[in-house]
Amino acid sequence: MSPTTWGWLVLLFPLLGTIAIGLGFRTYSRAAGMIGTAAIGLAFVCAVGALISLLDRSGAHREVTSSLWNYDVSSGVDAGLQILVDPVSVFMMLVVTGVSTLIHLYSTAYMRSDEGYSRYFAYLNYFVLSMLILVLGGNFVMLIIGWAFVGAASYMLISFWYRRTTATGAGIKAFVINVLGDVGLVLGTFFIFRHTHTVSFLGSFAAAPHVFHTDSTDLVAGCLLFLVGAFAKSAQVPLHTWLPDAMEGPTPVSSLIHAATMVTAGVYLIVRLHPLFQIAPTAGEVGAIIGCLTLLIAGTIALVVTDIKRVIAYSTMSQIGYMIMGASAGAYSAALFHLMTHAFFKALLFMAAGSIIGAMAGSQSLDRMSGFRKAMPFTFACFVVGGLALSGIPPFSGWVSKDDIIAYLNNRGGIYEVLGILGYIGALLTGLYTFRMIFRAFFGDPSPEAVELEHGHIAHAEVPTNPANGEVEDVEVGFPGPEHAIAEREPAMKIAMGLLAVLAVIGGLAQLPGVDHVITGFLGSSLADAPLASAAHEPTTTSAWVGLIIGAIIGLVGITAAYTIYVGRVGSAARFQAALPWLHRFLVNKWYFDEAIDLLIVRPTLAIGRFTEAVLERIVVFGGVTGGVTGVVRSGSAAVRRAQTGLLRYYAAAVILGLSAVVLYFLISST
Amino acid sequence: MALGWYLAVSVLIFCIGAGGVLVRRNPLVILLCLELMLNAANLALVTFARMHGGEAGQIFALIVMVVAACEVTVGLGLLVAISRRNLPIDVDELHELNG
Amino acid sequence: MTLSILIWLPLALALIANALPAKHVGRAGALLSLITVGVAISFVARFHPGNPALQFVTDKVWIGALGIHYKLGINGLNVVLVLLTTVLFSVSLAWSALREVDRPHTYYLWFGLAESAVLGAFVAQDLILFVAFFDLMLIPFYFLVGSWGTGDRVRATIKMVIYTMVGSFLMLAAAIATGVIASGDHNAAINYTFSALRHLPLSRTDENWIFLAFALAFLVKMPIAPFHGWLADAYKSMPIPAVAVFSGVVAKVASYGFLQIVLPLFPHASHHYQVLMLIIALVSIMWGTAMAFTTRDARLVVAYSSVAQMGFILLGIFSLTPQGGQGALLQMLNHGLVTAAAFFLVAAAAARAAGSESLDDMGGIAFKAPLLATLFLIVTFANLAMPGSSNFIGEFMILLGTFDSHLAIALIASAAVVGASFYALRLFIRAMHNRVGGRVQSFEISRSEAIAIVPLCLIILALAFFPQFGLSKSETSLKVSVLPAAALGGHIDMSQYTAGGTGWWSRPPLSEVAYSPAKPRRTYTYGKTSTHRHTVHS
Amino acid sequence: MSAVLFFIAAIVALVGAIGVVTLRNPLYAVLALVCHLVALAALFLLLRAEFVAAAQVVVYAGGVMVLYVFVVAYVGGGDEVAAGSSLRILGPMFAVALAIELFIAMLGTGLSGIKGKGAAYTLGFGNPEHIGKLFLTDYLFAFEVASLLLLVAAIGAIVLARRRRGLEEDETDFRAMRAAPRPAYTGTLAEAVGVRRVLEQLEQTGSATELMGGVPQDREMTPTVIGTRDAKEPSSAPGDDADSGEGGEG
Repeated sequence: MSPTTWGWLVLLFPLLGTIAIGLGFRTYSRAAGMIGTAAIGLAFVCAVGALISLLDRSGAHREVTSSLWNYDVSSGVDAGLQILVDPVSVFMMLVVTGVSTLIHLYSTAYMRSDEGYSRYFAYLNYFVLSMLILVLGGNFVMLIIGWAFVGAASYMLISFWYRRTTATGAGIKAFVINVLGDVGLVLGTFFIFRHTHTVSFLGSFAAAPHVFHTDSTDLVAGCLLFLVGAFAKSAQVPLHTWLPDAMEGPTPVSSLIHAATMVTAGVYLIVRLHPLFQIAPTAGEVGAIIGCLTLLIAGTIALVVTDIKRVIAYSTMSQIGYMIMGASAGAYSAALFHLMTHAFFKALLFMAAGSIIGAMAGSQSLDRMSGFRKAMPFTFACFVVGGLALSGIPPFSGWVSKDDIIAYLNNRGGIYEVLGILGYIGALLTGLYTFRMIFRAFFGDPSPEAVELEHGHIAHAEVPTNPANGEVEDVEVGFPGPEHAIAEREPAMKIAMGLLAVLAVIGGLAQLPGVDHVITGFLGSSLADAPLASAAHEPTTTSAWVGLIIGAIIGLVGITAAYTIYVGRVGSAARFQAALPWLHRFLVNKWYFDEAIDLLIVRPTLAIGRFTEAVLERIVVFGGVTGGVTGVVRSGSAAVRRAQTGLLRYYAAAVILGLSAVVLYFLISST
Repeated sequence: MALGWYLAVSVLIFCIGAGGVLVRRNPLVILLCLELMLNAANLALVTFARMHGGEAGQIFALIVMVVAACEVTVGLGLLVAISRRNLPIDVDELHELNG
Repeated sequence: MTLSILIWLPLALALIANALPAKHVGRAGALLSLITVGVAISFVARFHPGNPALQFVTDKVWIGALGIHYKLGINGLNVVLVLLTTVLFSVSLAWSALREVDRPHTYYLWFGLAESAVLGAFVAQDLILFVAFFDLMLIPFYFLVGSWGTGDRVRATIKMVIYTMVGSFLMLAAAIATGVIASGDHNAAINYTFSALRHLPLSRTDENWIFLAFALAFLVKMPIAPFHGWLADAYKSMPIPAVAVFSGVVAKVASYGFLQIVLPLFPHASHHYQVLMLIIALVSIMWGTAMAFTTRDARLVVAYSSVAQMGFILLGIFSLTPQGGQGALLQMLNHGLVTAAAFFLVAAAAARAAGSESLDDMGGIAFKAPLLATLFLIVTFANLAMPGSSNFIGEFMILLGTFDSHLAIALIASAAVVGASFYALRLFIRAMHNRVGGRVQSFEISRSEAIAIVPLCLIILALAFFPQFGLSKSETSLKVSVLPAAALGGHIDMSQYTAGGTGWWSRPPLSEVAYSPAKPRRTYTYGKTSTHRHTVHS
Repeated sequence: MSAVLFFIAAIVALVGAIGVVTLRNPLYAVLALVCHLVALAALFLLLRAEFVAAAQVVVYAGGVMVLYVFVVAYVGGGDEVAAGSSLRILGPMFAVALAIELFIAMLGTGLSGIKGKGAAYTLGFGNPEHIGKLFLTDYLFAFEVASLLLLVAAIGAIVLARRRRGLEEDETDFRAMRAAPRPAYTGTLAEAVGVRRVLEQLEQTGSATELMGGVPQDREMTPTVIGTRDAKEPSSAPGDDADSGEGGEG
């Protein structure tokens, strides 16, 4: 079969899964999980099929488009319901479907006792469908559609436990910020379409160098707007505030959407549009700088957050910062490579976190966790593997991929060299906060829950409460049901986490500098025409290895620091806090981003809204415009009405007056 | 006798009737005053008929009489209906139709 | 089958239904209205999109002395709207049919008359005939609000009628003036048919004031801020089926009038006042959004959101570009469907919140009514024009057109899209999610609700997969009606319609990539690969 | 001779007319009208309109006046109180003004005919034969219409004056309506125009309402554009949102 046929099949199965679960949610209670998992599994198989059929082809023949029907074809716009299958999209398909399958599997156990079991899987399948539309879309319109669909799916899943006001609030926050990103994409598309007169990717890419000068205004404006979209989706500063709140969603959702797939869409976007970014270096630099800022800010915040899921969320932000930085600089294959490995170990970390949260009966606070090492050996192992990969310790996957990016930056020189060095600082932070988390959760004397678990039964809160604000959970729609699932007891969870752990270990071997370059080789054809991706800019093997070694050392330094602070000299963390209270407050308040946005955007908007309602609407419209018109008519009719006394004789008098007036007129006119 | 005199008489009668309509409040009397006005018109019509020596005016007068008769019947019917309902026989009291 | 049958059928059917006893008149009316839908579908099916000329023309001299014709016809501009009208009316009748209406005979008679009037206004091809139908539309709603409304219905009715009538009278005057002046200037026989008037252009000054009169009438009817004073009271006190069709199609007649009448007949004035109209549209968008933010009444949220949507439609129309016009037309269709569905859903939610339409009394309905919540969610996403919904394509085209003509305005307007996402979701969450409201008794969607909501949602979903349905029909005739005005503005780059030598591929590569401060500049040409890509692409 | 007759007749007619207007007792007014009519008949005779004069005496003074007398007898319209309204003074002034105008018009008219005694007398002018011929030839249509009108008027009078069954019961209602008149402006254009709001009316007519046992209440709630029916059922009264979702349907 041709790659596009596979591509359509990949889209078909999640769609069918969504519909099947959505329509039949009453009939089958538990089968929903099976159906969902099967659908995504089949999608993965088809993605592999696409890969194989693509490998048969060579060079530019690896870019195939196929269009089902005209979607928006009129007056110049040419958007079909079109997919583009090329190495990049196939790569993303594989990552998305692969990780999704495992997380579906994990969820079948994790969400078992939740009231909204079927709903959950319908949403999850819908999300996978959206993500696949995003990566497969063959033109800007399809891309935007996928872009918004994942936003909607993430909204639905964030506010999955919709009786929590915190959840609904987080959901609407995430959705609105993502819509901002959609608008950015749309406007960017306009800027490009204005010159290329086509919305199809291949057409615009081919046209771009003919219609745009390097750094021509419209092009840069378009690319910057695309970057706005990317930042909103990938939680880059200053549009990142939704991601930590998004942890309101079920943990598997955080693992799938807010770590592995959706939030990395920004990276995919930049890589997908690289022919445009190639000739807009300014936009590229902006993207790289923002990415660098994000990875540092997120890293610092992650040092002080006590909610385990949020720590991982901030680490996600900072890792995506690396990818954005790399992609904007031109390290496309490296960025995608890191995207893949990150998907593995970050999903793994979230799954492990979910397992701990299960053991903690829903509580997510690091302050209350400790000493789970013995109670949950498997979870511990997975967590450590993920942590090591995350902090870039050889031979784990993160080590290779992250340092690929940094090496490229240093090689690129100029401002990028600075960014590269800052990247190393970020790596230090990574090691620090990751293992702070691990040491606090797994080391030290066991917490009551851990002890209870060691005695063989999972702790249950007498009253389930919302970990965010402590309010009592709703009985119908609440934290994943009365039963808490942990990896040690759920084979499904175990399988998923185990597989991911293996991938997190070996994933990096896909391309060791000088040894092999599977990813680069595969993606090569679609990046062939990108000068920045040409061999001239790939770091030499030696420089790459130097980078790898530096990275490894820095990662180890971070871990040792964490060990000394949290295990070696217990309480030193408190001492730091006492020493630098302002810094601590600053970081705990997340650099006051939420407050700033609230002050600058939210309050003014609402104020304007209230002003409109109170003043403009009441006074101007009802009073002035409408009141004026209707008022004139009313007062006029009221005046006429007063003449209608109902007194017969007055009417008669009026008649006679009229008569005499007529006579008078004729008298005067006759003379 | 010059026909002008007849017209003068009709004018006077008409105005007397008009004044009556305006002054009196008893609907019955108002009907009577309307009769006066109609008759004034009749007189004028007949006078002009005489002036031109054609009967059209007289025919007209007769038709007016018919109309007057109709008006009287209906008006008096209303009057009876009013008195049936013990409403006041006074046009100033009967102003249900006020706006 | 002539169009006269189509437009008078609803009234006739209503009369037939009136022959039945009060118990059955509702269901009979609803069932019979399906016939109208069928007729409309047959017209849409037999419509040739490629043909810019009027189709299914009926042209009879109505009042010979005044040169008024009874001329009906369908072109790309009204074909879809006719279908929309019949569908929405059937749905509303179905909604009413499963409820107890008092004085059903008159109620359904008014509905029949309303449908006939709206259809007439859509297919009328004579200026005076259009005005006649335009005012006839008001009468049934006068009674529907007045007799079956709730709350302070008398004042609402009076306000609505007076306010819109003032506009209509201005329009009547303008319409007469158009015919008289046009025939006078060219000393031709007086004639009001659009086709004739197109060939009798007016002088600039006449165009300008006539344009203003028409514009005012239409803006009041749409309604567009700040002329929407009647909207809140009227929509609040209308019965739900009435408000659904009113904001669904009656308001569309006005926006349709801009495309069918104003742009082609007064191109100079349209171009002259373009910026003014665009700013009014922008104000309306912002205003509607801001109000929808703050109002605590579910029904008013939908009402004000439709003010904002109408602003977008106006924006598209007065971008004076084919894209904008196409977007506006598509958006009329989408918004008609979505807003009607939204009103029905609000009613459904209110029925569960002890009849209160205040957002404070609602909440937590979703758990016991998942189906209802899902439908609500679909409509919400469509209402905020989420990409993937047909509404998005509408707004996409509208913004694209505005972008081509007035970039700044397009940028500001697109900011409002974010606002839309907020108030739409706010409505959904406050109604369906969060803790259970105090007086809420939730239950799954009932048959009497589903009969109206489900069909609409199905149509919305279908359009989401194939928005081209709306676009392809209108493209040709729309270009004909927009081009005169657009040509003046020079907003149309003809090269994008003429495929051939003028494309990018005939130009040399422009970009010389300078990407690295550290390294010397290099030049990359895309010549080979680009042409190659092109062959692959096509 | 004719002049003498004219003046006698004219004076009698005028005196009768004045009597009609001035006499307090309706019965006397009727009698004054009778002699006014007779005098007028004389004038008609002087104008050579025999048939008209005859009709005047027979139909008017004979028939119609009898009807008047009967009605006066039935209604027993006693003396009316002196009208206090401004028309008491204005009315006569209007009348006089009109008279003056008309006199000016007559004197200043170009009609030479009124100076003379009229057209030459032709034999049988205005006698029944001629009139009858005209009625059945030239003026047949007017004649038929007039007769039809008479018929309609007769039936109308019967309908109006007929004593309805069950009238006695709602006589009380009518008396009540007069005792406590419906609150101002209700059921009229005034309310539609929104001059008075429902609440004000409630305050205004609070007293009348208790007295009335709530009859005007209904009417207050009843705006002109609404059929009175759903006004009586409180379900669709303002503020009751129970069925607002379904648009105020049962």
